[in-house]
Amino acid sequence: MDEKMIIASRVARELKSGMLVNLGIGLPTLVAQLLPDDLAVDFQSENGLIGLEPLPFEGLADDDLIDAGGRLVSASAGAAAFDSAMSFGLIRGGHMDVTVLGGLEVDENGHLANWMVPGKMVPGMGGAMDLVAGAKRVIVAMTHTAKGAPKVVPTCTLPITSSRRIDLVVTEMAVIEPTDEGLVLRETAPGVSVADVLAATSARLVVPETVGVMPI
Amino acid sequence: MDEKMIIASRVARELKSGMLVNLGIGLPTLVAQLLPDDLAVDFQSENGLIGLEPLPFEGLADDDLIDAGGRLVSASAGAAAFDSAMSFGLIRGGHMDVTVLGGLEVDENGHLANWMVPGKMVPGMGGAMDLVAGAKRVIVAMTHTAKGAPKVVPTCTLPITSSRRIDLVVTEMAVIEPTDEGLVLRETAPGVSVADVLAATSARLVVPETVGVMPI
Amino acid sequence: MTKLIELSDVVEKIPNGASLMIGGFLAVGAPLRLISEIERQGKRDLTIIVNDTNRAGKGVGKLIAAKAVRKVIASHVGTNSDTQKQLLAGEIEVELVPQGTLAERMRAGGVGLGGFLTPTGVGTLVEEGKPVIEVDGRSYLLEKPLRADFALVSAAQADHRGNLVYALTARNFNPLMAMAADTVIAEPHLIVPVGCLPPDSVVTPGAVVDYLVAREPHHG
Amino acid sequence: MTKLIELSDVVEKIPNGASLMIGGFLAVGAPLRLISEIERQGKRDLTIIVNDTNRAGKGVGKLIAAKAVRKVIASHVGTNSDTQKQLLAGEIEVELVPQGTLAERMRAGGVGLGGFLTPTGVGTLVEEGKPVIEVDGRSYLLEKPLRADFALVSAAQADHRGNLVYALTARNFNPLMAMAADTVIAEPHLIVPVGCLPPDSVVTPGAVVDYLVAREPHHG
Repeated sequence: MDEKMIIASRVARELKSGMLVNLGIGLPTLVAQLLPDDLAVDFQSENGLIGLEPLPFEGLADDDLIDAGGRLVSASAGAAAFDSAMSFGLIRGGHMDVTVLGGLEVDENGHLANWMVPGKMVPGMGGAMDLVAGAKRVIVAMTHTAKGAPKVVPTCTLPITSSRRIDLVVTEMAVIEPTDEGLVLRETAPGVSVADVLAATSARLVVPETVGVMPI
Repeated sequence: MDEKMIIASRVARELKSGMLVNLGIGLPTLVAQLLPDDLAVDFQSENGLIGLEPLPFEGLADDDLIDAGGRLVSASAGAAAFDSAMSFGLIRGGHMDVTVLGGLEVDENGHLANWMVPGKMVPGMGGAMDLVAGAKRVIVAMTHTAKGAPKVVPTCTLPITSSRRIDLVVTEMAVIEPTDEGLVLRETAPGVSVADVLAATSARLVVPETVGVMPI
Repeated sequence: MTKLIELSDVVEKIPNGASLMIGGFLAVGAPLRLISEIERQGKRDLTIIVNDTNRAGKGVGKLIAAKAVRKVIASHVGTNSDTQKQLLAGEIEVELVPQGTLAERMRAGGVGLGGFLTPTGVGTLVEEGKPVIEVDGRSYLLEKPLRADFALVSAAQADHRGNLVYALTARNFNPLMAMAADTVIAEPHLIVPVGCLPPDSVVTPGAVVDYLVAREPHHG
Repeated sequence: MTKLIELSDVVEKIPNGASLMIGGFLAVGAPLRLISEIERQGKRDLTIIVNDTNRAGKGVGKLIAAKAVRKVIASHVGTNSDTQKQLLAGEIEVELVPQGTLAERMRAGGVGLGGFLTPTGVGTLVEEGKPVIEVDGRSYLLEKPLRADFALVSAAQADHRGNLVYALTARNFNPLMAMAADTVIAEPHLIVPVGCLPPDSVVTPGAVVDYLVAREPHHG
């Protein structure tokens, strides 16, 4: 399994039937493919749909139905369409059970940075700031390092996405939970030691007596 | 013609084709009946419809379609239904060309009082405060006096509906326009003299050289 | 996967003293079966958030007549003589809110806003106790969001996931209330299988609806 | 009584320097014919208010490529390499607004609110220059309404009075923009006779729409 699939399959285990879930563009999108068949999760797409589904066949696409990443998608039975104010009303109003977002950095305060690199890349925050501010549970799905540099850092060096503490970080090496006591190492990936995680992390990690193995 | 019909037929002349118009409960409702056939006005009902029409026949009523006064009504071809936030969004957002409202008092500042009589009658403001605050043009349609007492007064004794200056007062005796210079007497009803109007009015009225006769 | 529940069972979940948003405009679009069952179960000390209290003994007027209501938040209570009497006698608390502000406060409560600035009510009794904030030279009242423990809404149609479709002026406050309560109970005229409502026609997504109360079945 | 107008005639009404809200999300639900005609007529110094600038040379990306745009207000400009280049070179002004705040600012502009309080952006760069207001112990940014000289929207269907119906994710910002501009121009896929759209399906009432641009007729 490559690192993205490890991350996505671990994140998939956080979802329960009946939840309303928003998956960010890129890596988080993979999560939808890795859900058990008996799990009935409603996927929201912030461009205006609940009931996002992959296209069953290429030919069934409609130009008017895309996901937030611009891919042609399908709508499930029982889907609902709405405008952008309603879409973000659902997000900001606490109706979104889980959002899974990519990340550039997460720090010891549980702050996420994922929307710009000053002077280099200014894509904009899109819906990320609303999702982090409003979703009941925010899960960050990202690789543990970027070109060898740790992404779990003492303090974000990039502009943060929200002052809200995110709820869980899932990487290909570890599951980390931001708490009042700091970043707690909950699980390591199979074959990855606590020492390996610490070596790849510049933030201080709280290591409890028992650290689980990531079920993937 | 009774006094209500005089008022309503004069108000009808203020409406032009293409306007979006809201008629308050009671007297203002009469205006709809008095429009020339070639005038295409859109009536909004603040309970959620543009395209309000009287029932063509009793039998064609639907329980789900009433006006803001609770009467069963019909919808015109090209009607649109919406929720209360959208309905008042249209009102407050400046999309309503004219609202015609009943009144208890209008004063020299052009303030309207029409929603409560403290200690006696506390119906509530319903949509009146939003209509006065938001409509492009506010016309007050009311009898000139109540049990002999003037309703056009120096300063409202009743709680006002809005600090916004209303645009026109139409009574069975006169048409009065609130301006920076005060209440200007624009027209008197056929057979009513300026002196008659002044005698039935406790507010100071500005009487221009020419006072028209109400076309009704 | 249906959200269907028996009328009496769902109303039993409502404790005395609860706050209830109840849809309807002069009872059009009001959840009449839910209202009757609340009266039948003898609930007390309710706060109801409604556009109006309908007529004496009709719609939510049943709850006023039964003295089940401690407080009303509404835009208009003039059509119900019971509400007027109880109000003037000091037996019931009434908070009057301009209708557009009422709709917008519910919406704010449902979509996670901390408040909004409206020109409605500036310089009137409604201003009392509220911050007046000037933006670009114009004065506005800061109005706060409104939420309730329960929303009781009616709809023309639902599917079993709780997606709701409304008809004409029966829509009114229902979609706003369905977003702004901890528990949302819908009373549709008709329940259809999942997949039978076009996504563009759905006004309230099923994700925010907790329970559906069906009409008594009358086929067979 | 129709609001139909020729494409070139309606676009001639847009002066250089105008502010335009343009519907669409990655060009789905974007008024593509209006955009192309604006480019063809060589408009300049435009302010465009959009969710995103699509891809280089596509949708509103055409206007970026043509250097017709002085300022962009958007939630995301990362998919268009032209916007990135012009932004980093200081040739174009970009105001980035969180997507939910962008939608809500347009809505506030359309429904006559002076602003709203949102938790989004508190403690981030977005907070800069904005009042932080505490309500019931939680901090919010006061965000102001957004309006434009023109709204250019697309729709699935219109009737000749301008009532608009949208399809799936092509709805996005279009209904919000149609409320928030001085002049509203709609480009529907299909125009049907008055009376052919069910009132409950209408999302944008014709009363707010000024002009309709038709597709070229292709019957006969």
